[in-house]
Amino acid sequence: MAHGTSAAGNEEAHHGAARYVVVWLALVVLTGATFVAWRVKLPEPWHLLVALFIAGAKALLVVLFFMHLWDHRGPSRLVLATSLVFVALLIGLVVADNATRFPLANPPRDGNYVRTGILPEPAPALPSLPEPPRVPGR
Amino acid sequence: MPPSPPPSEAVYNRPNYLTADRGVWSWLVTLDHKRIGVMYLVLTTIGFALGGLFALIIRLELLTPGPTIIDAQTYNRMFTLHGVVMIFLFMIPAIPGIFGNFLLPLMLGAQDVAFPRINLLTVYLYLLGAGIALWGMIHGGADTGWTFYTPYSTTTTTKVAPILLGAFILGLGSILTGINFIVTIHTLRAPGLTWMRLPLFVWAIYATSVIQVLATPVLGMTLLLVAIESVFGFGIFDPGRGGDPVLFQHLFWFYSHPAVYIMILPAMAVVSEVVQAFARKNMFGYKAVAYSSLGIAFVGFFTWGHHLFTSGQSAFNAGIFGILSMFVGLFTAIKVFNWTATLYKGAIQFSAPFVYFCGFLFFLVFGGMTGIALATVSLDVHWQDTYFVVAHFHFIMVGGTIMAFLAAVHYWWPKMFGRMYSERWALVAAGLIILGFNATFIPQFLLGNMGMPRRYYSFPERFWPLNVASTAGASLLAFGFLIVLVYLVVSLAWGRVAGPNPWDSRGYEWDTPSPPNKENFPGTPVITHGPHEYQDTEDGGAGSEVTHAA
Amino acid sequence: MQPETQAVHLAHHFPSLRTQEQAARLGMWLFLATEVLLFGALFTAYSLYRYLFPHAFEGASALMHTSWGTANTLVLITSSLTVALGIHEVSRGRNRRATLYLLATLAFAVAFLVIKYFEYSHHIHEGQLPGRFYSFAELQVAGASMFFTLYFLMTGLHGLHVLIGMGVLAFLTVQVWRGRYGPGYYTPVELGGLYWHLVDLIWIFLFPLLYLI
Amino acid sequence: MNELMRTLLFLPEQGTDYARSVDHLHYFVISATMLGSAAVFVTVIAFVIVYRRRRARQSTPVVEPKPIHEAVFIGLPLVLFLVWFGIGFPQFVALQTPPKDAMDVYVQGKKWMWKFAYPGGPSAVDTLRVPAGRPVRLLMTSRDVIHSFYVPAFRLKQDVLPGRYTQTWFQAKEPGRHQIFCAEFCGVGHSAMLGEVVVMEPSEFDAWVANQRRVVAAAQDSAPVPSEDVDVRTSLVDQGRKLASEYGCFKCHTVDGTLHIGPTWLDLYGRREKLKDGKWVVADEGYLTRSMMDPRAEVVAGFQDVMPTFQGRIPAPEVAAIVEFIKSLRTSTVRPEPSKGPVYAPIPPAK
Repeated sequence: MAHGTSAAGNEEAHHGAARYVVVWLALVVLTGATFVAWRVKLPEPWHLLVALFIAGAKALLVVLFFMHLWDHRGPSRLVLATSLVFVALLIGLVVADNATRFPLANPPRDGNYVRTGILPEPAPALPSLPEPPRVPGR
Repeated sequence: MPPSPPPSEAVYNRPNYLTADRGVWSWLVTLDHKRIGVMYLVLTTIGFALGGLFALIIRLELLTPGPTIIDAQTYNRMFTLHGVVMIFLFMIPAIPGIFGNFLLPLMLGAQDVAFPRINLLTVYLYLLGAGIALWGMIHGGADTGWTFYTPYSTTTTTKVAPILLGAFILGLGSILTGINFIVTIHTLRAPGLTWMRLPLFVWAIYATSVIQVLATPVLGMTLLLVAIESVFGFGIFDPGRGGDPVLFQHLFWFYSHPAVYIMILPAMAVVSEVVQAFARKNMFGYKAVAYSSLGIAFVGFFTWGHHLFTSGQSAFNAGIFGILSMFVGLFTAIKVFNWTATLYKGAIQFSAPFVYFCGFLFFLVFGGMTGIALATVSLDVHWQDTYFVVAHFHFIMVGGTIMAFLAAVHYWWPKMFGRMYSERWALVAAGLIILGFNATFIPQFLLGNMGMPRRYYSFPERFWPLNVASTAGASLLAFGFLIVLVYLVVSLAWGRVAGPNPWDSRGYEWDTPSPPNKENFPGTPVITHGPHEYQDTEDGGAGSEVTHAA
Repeated sequence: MQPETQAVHLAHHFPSLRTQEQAARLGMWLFLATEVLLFGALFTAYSLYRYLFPHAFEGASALMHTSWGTANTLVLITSSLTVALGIHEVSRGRNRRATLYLLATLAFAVAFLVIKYFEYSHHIHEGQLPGRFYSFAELQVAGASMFFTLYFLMTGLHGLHVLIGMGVLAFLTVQVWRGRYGPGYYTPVELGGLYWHLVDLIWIFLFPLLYLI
Repeated sequence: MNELMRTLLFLPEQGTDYARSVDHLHYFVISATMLGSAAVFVTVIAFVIVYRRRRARQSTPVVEPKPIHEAVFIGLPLVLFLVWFGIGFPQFVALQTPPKDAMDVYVQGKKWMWKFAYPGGPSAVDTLRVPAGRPVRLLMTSRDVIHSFYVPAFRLKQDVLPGRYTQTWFQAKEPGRHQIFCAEFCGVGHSAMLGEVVVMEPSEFDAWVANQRRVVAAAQDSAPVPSEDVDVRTSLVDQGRKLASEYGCFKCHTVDGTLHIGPTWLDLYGRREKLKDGKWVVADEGYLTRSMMDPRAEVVAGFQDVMPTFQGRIPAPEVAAIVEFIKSLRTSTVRPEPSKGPVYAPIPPAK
């Protein structure tokens, strides 16, 4: 009564083991590349973008070939894509909030409050930042 | 009142899933989704009673402006525990746990959910989480409110860690239920049951499960961070060490706003079935209602910022979150219009589930619109953290989810236990509940307008009369719930035998005897038509029978 | 596909073993999505505090042992390869070779934890600790302790997942060695592999963010 | 119309023009809500009566929606919601951006009290004096947990974050007194953290500020030892009383023997106290100082341990002053008048 046997299920059976080794080599090369990119100290924005781009490429390789998303279409891909979209959404909106916030609502950047247009010049002596609560000595 | 089917035709199906195997052990290790649904019914009802008790204590304390029955510290614990118990022990697990478990396989024509062992595990996770939270409550309990805002939650001297751990474990149970339902709906549909023939109950439970799976982990991590911060002092939320307390609010509400949709979507699932069954009509705009459930699930993730309008969040973010909150409100509006339009040209039987449906519809419209009003940013500045917000979410949670829960209990009671409840008492109780509900929460809207902040132990004189009215309403509401409990338990033994289909409904779940057998269907049912089609039921039309393949 | 393997493993409520496999795989992917979001919360905290304290994070990141971090990345990538080959062998029925691959994976996991142990002890010795315990003299910029709070939280949670992964793989290795799984039915091994690849995936993102900025 | 709707909805009076415009949006939204729910309710009642069930197994036609239905169901609410947002959001942006010429006031939320300080001027606890007709910008911070500065009459609310500054502004229309609430839960005294905004005539306000500054300057000249915060009286006991009120001790400890959140200070010095864990201890200087620095170590039986630690917040000389003040509280020498600590009672401006 059960229709269809399960052998046909894993259609990637006929792939050889070579595919995994090739993917592994690519990952090793990418790791080396990101290590070199780090030593070369690129200018500020590129430094992070290159590292993240290489990490993304490595992640894509692992997900597609090691985790067989290349062969199994359908809901699994949708699930992973949705979770990544929500993580990106959370990170984006949280950082956007602190980026566009009233400057003094963020912690003082490197030690002192950068005078911005918000405070009339010369800014009256701001009361010293109160000492917030130390967590009781537990 | 239309004549219900003659009693002689009704037969109490024996042996059924309740009597199939005897003994407590058979219940403790059951893998039968129907028994797990009944266990959730018992557990969440106890949780609801406990939460209700805390609510009554709060309302009694607010009877007079000054101290009335308890002191400030105990009052703070009471409203924290009211929030935690009601949300984590009743609102989130109730409808998916009881009716999702019981009805999903029946509606899909499957024998059981995809992972029965994980299903049983969620019951034990519920017990473990509830146990740890109760232990925390007995040993002093937290006084931080169910929102655990830092740095108060990390520097308070009361015991917050057990309640955080309890909520974490209950969240894990919620995730596993969500995974179970999504996989069941994807893989265990009966042959012929295409996505467009799925009952609307299944669509909304699917949307709820998506939220449960994708939102709860962030809450788990956030509660873990609060516990670590309060025990070790790593400083992740401690402003003294560079931490940002508003980050906690972002992470917390990223879960908690989708969580309010975890609470209302199952209610919408129940209502879609109840309105079709009692109006004996197909849903007006099946696609619109189905897709708006998914719409609520996905857009619901983009709108958490409307809880942070006055918390120091930037105006830029407030704009983004304000607009997106309008769209999520739109999906609810679409559903309300389609439910109302379903009654057009129907054949409405005005019994208890339908009364609860009317209550649900009105309170969802009024509560939902006040939600939209809150999302217009400037009004929220006045209403934030006042009793207006308390009234808004109680209109949606009590007026919406609990009304739908009662509609579901009454609608599927004959299917679950094979016996009818007494219709007269049900209508009396429904009236009391709707009256008590209005008397409790409409004064709170006005208190909010007057500017009474929430979580206030003592309040100025001018708020006194409205608080007395609200307390009176609360006791009426509690009395109404008590009556429901009494006549339902009584109906278990002395109720009239209901027979397989007392409402003569065309939902798939009614094609089984009531109470159903242990293995739901003899063979694998083949579905040949959509749910709730009543166009040819006159003079015994056979078109709607479900044929059973060999 | 021998009927008795199917009869033994097919749960009563699934129409066919293939549906049961698809269900198990979808269930596992949903669980992996929750893991992604669990770490997503920590990545959000990391992104926010890196935005708020850029100099502190650069200074603190310079204190990390990037060479050890790269070694750890290579270890985890290779362990991903060996677990993938292990599953491949099980699907061919060569259980003995599969056991060797899985044991190699466990060995790499232990190596990863050993390297982490040395890193942790060095940071603890230097006083580069989270929040209240931060006592590293050279770097006294606002937010420096925040970097180490995030470092210990993220790598600690990741280490916990490595331990869970080792437990799962150890159990699977024993089952494979006993011949419980063959070409007809090896879904549990595949799911164990998926979990291990996720642990590797998370480290692939942790490594640049903590070591390479 | 404005007054009618305002009383109908139980709204407090409108202290600022911003409050007035917000209320107008409020009336638009609430009337639309009432209309919408009434429409749905009437439609349902009508359908229930017209289409009630007449026969037991009555069949009903399949009614499918025409695209126009869905368009109206989606279009109407969407337009309405976006219009509301279009009105509401600019008001919020206006609230978040104070005008350049606004007068600054520093607000400090602290566990269960509000402290206001004018740049270079006087400071006060729980009463904020502002001139009518002039924009006032509040630069707010908190000493311990998140509080929220809420004035219902101005429809104004802004959370106060510890270790950070948040800002908001208002321009009161005419003189009056409006209550301040704390709207973010902050512990046992959350509902007691009330304050008052006193809106004065601009001229009257300027006179008050000038007067206050003169008093502070005079006190500075006469004080023998110039210390950064001026002590109007010199004796240690009075200084201790002033410091106790400043650190908010009187919020929990009474000085006249009545029971309150913390033990009373009357006759406390030298008394044998039974602790929570059953031990007995004599309340000497050592115990008083220890319980200020680490209150949770030796909690007196019958009291909750909710006292925050003052470790690193009170310098030693001030601790000694407070202890002296407690030692002075013996029944035989306590003055009969109610001993609520003197808050900065402003000297009435010379007419």
